[in-house]
Amino acid sequence: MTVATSDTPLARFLHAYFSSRIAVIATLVLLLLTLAAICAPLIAPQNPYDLTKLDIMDSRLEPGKVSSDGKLVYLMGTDEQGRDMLSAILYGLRISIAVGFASTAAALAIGLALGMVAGYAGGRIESLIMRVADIQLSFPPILIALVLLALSGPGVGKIIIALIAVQWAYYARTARSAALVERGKEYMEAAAGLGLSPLRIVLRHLLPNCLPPLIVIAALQVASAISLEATLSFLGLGLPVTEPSLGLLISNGFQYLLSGTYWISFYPGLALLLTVAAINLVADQLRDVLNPRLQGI
Amino acid sequence: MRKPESGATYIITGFGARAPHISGNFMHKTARNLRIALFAAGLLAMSAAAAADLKIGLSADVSSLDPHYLNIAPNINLSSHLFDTLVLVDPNGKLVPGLATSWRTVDDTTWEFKLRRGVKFHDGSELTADDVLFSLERPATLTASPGPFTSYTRQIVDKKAVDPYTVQLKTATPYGPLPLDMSSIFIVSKKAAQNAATEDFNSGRALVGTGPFKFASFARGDRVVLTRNDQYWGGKSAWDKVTFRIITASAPRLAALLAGDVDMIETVPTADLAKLKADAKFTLEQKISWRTIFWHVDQQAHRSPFVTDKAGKPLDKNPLADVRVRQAMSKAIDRKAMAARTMEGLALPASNIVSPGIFGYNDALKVEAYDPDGAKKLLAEAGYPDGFGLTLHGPNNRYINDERIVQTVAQFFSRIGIQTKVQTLPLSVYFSKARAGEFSVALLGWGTLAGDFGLRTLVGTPNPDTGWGTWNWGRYSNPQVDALVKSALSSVDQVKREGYAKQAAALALKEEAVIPLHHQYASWAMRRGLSYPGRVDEFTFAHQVRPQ
Amino acid sequence: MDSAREPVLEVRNLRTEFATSAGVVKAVDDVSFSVARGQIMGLVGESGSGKSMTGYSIMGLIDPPGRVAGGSIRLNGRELVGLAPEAMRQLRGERIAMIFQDPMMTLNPVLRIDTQMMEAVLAHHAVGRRRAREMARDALARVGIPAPEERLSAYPHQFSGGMRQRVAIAIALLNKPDLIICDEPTTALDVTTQNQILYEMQTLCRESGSALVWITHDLAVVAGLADTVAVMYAGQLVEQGSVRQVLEQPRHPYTRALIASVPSRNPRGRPLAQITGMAPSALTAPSGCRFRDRCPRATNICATSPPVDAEDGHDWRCFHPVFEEDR
Amino acid sequence: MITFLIRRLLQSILVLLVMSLLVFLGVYAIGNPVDILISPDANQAERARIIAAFGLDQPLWQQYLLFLRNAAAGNLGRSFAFATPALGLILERFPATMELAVSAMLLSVLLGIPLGLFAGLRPKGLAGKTIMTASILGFSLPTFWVGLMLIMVFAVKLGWLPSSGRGATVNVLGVPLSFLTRDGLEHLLLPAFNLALFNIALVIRLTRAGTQEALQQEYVRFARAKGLRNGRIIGVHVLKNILIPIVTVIALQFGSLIAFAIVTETVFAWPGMGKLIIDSIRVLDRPVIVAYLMLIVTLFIVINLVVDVLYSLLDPRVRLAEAK
Repeated sequence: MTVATSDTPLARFLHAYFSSRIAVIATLVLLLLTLAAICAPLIAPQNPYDLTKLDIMDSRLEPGKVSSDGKLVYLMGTDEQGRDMLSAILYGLRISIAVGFASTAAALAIGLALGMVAGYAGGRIESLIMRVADIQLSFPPILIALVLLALSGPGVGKIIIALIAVQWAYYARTARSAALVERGKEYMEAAAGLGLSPLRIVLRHLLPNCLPPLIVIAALQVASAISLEATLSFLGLGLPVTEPSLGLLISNGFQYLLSGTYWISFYPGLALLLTVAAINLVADQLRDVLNPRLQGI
Repeated sequence: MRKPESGATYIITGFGARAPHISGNFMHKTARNLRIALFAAGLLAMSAAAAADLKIGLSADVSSLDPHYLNIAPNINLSSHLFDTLVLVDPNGKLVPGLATSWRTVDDTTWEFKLRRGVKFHDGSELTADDVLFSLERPATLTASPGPFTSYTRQIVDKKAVDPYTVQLKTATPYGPLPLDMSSIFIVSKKAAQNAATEDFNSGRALVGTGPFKFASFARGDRVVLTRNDQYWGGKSAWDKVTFRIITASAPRLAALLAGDVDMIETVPTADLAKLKADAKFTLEQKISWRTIFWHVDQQAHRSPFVTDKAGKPLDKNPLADVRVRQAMSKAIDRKAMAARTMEGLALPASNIVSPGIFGYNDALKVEAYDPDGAKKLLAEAGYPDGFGLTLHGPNNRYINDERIVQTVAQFFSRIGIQTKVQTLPLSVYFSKARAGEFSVALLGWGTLAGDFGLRTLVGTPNPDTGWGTWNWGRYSNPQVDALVKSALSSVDQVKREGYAKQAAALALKEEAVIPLHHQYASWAMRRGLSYPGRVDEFTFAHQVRPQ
Repeated sequence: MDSAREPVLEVRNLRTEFATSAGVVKAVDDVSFSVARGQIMGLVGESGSGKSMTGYSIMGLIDPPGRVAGGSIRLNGRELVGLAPEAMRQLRGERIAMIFQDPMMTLNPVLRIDTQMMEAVLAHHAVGRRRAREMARDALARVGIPAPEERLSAYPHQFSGGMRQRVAIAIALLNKPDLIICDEPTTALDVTTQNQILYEMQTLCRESGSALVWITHDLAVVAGLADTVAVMYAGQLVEQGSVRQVLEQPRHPYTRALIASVPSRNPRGRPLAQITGMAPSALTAPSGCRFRDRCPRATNICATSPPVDAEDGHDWRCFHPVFEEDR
Repeated sequence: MITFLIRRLLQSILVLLVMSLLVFLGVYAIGNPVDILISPDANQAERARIIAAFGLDQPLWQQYLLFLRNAAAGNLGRSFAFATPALGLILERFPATMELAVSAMLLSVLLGIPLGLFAGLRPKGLAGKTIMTASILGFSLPTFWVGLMLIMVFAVKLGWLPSSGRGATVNVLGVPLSFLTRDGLEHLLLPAFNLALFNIALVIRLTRAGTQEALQQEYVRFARAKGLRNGRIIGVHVLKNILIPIVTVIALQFGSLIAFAIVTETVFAWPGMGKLIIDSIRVLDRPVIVAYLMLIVTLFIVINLVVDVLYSLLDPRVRLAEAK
């Protein structure tokens, strides 16, 4: 990388980050997928949500077949509604990535705020927040999401809420322990001694020091949020059918797998796999670079 | 197996007088089939001992072995192997003699059932009128049941045993469908069941019936094992041992068949029909089911919850209340394309609310032809030349491809300018909301063996006092239809009864009280060498599976 | 150097290199010295000077991306460079032992002391477990651990720091090695314990006749303990000789600066002498004389590699050595 | 120690209360179980009678209080759909799920630790990198999809293993276990592997990270300086140290295995609790849902305790702290 010679922390980070070829590839794949997801309405051959564009007579066409009106080649085939799979995957990717990132971002914000408050304030507030977080962390995410969704019914908003509920405690705990470490340090006392407001101390001093581990966890959580959403959709508790995410596309095509109509499930599966694997690899590299001592998953 | 008595006795079937001697025919045919079956079974038994074992993959879980506890298909399916009913239903949905060899009306409100003589329970005791009376009383005692069988006994106001082989049942008003009701109540042994709780049935202790199989073991959620009842009055089954495996997910169920773990499965995923048809190792059986899939359409005049203008603003007037709009919607649906593509052949376009061959089917009604231009014209006439906005609701995973049906219909509606959205919900949410009238257009599937029954429940004016219209989500109401259905139900003459039912159906469907889509096909797949007649009621009965 | 006695360890032109993304780093560059039986050599230098790497090179514990790139290490005349891994393993712990800096870290926290001691015996000798345990107990007794039998079944965290280092020493002594390399074994301990251990080590070595390489940054330790001393700077030996020669007549400006920075040598009231600049790593050291950026005596010539001068077993690597008259 | 236990207990009871309240509110908000279970031919009067029979006509708070009173007496109610005590229903299926989860845990340890160790020892080698990439895949593949692939390949295409269900069981102390028969083992293999997949990946990564860290430790260097053979260094010094975090994580993951069994049981038609709970949610069988969650919470409390005990068994430093 060209930045190797300069010596700002960012340059050092970038250099270290891009020293692994797998990380470079994963980052590129992720960027590409994200770009494709963002630009889905522009690049997709069909708007898969516009019912007037679908034709039931084009259902379950193999990849490469031409639509009955002759205007479109279905590069990845069609599903049982005659929906172009390529378009459906692009739009599905959009939803999956949006759900993954939105829920993670929101959970990060909530968890960070609560964790910092806990770490900074201490006392009863701390023990209340952390007790709730601990209890929640002792339950597997899928169980919590399952119960919440079963009780609230399906929908994009609801699945995002469920995913936030599943994630926030991780960030809260990490943020708190980082805050605790920082709180003990001298500059914090100095900052307090200078009469800086607590908010300012938190924002200017605590936050930057909490961030690296949180970024790594967040990256991993985006991946797990996406696959959790897919699993919930498979169990019939996820998103509505008309605006399918990748997980729902796979589960729609699930029953076609044995009959040889593989493409309905296979291509979305591949897209999901690529997305989740790319995010995981990026997260992996981030962890190695940002904090070599952060162990575990 | 005696010939029915002549004279005042007439044999009642779903088709009434159209097949007056069906019982005799049935006997004859059954006997021949049984001989063939026994012969084949003998051959197979010689070649391989395991051949007399049958493993069947079921699509739904058996929740209780108590035959009177919960009125749901999987439980009834299983109980049908262990128990008999007074009146049996043949594969085509016709009523045939079961534990009762014949039945007749003594007067307008009294029915008499003659019991089959010499029928033995699994414990060796003989069936008598006492057991029948006990069995008819038992459903009402199971107060903990959320889905009791009391619907089939509530018409009976009095019952008595004339002699050990004759039972008389009295109804408050003339009631034609009583024999049909009697096809739903399993006859249990009074001795075994009178002090038994539901748990005793689940453990097998109280499971003493007269059916073709005896209970062997039950692993909840996994399998039920039955062994042959050699004393069965209807002839021995071809199978020594029958194992029902419960595999609710469709792909794994099919995989179990392909892998040879089961010999036969029910409810074949539509996706795999073509492949199975082409595979010489398997045989596919399809049968038009009694289940009709249709739309309930909100017909209240005021604002409907999911009807909007094209911008999404609620409409004050409900366009769906206008019969022209409902006709337009019906014309917009290409039922043939949907049957071929969405259902992959597992559907027959529908014009009735009951399947062809079922009592009360009106073949004068024709399937609405696909006519998008006509539909647009009708919409314009009704004052909606640009259509409106609508959300369709449907369950997911209740009926064959239900979620896809909703989407496909949304496609069709979109093409005539109705801007259509789709929401499918799990059953747990769906039924409650639908019942509360929270949908504008909602998908329902209904199976019944009598058209007047269906009409009463689906399009009869809802009234808690009479018990009508319990599933009339669209709140359609036409006093004429109500009157005709009422006449049908109170006709003990089955010809007259069917006549009224057909008239009522014609009237209701002309007004698009509901918009019928199709009758679904039930399907079974089995390894080569087995045959199954296919049942209109979708049940999977091991004793009707034959080695070829 | 005492040539009268047969050297146990003889290191000649040792070069140890590390391949890093920024190029090859010479952690040990052209180092030669020898230690005789019963002799104690102090290897002195700042951290990063390569003294520990020298120790690891001798032990054959240099891991990729590092490697011994050249030179010779002879133990009792036997060449260790290029020795097969299994042969080297058999020597480690048996003929050469090593003791590390932090006694808190060297013992495995989840294994009992007896396990950790007995395995060191069993790895080299075909003796029974009972015998190995006896040997372990004796070794503990020898380093002055009370109630050795009971302490054998304890876990490391049940010992104090000093005790743990004694255990490590006992392990090193178990097989009566010819050479013990001590990598700052007392740095992490408090002064009293440090002195006790120094004294004991000296005694034990004299008794057993083992040669000792004592790696340290602390000249005071060397002064009290060692026979000879070698001073390392940025991967190279800059000066070596007997303790007396090097400490009293340091020739290399670095050695001199080092001595001047030891507190006890400074007359009261005078500020401590400091070496200007940062201690370089082998990576950042300049070419030529590696000390030249920080050396008050440096001239242009120092940009070329300085020669090694020797006088009476005392040698140094400098263009401008310090002699008495310069002081 | 005792205050610790009491506090845990109080905490658990609070969790149970909150959980059950949530379920009550949720089920109440979703709909009426009677609407799903009721016979299609039932009329309004029958419907009202059934609703009354289940007590569903009473205000929610009264229903909840009644539940609490019964629960305090050990009665978690009867399943609406099955007509049997809800707890018994769940316990009936408990062994099947436990068997699946325990097998999956064993598989993940038996496969994950050696692979992770290997990757940790040779991080730069091709095999090590392959293992790590594969472990990323293990994280990323959707469980349900892999399950069907396994069925397709091993049951349908190759015909080596049965496609679904549980094999023959043998009663051991009244508990039906299937892994003791050949048939049972064959049925167990695919679902257990499917369920284990994620955890295999997890153990691989934990082990590798732990190995790499342990290899940097002074005690490993010291062990090498003692002239120990590599096998002993890795098998004893490294392994024993990394086992502590692995065992902790794996034990905590056990709860997650039981939860994820819901997916595997659906795909493989495994007659465990997971399938039951999904079906119960579908028909709003509130007593079963509540009882399931109660059992799960209790199970997790036990798991957490077991983890603490295991931790102190493995790490002598903790043991001492406890003894004091």
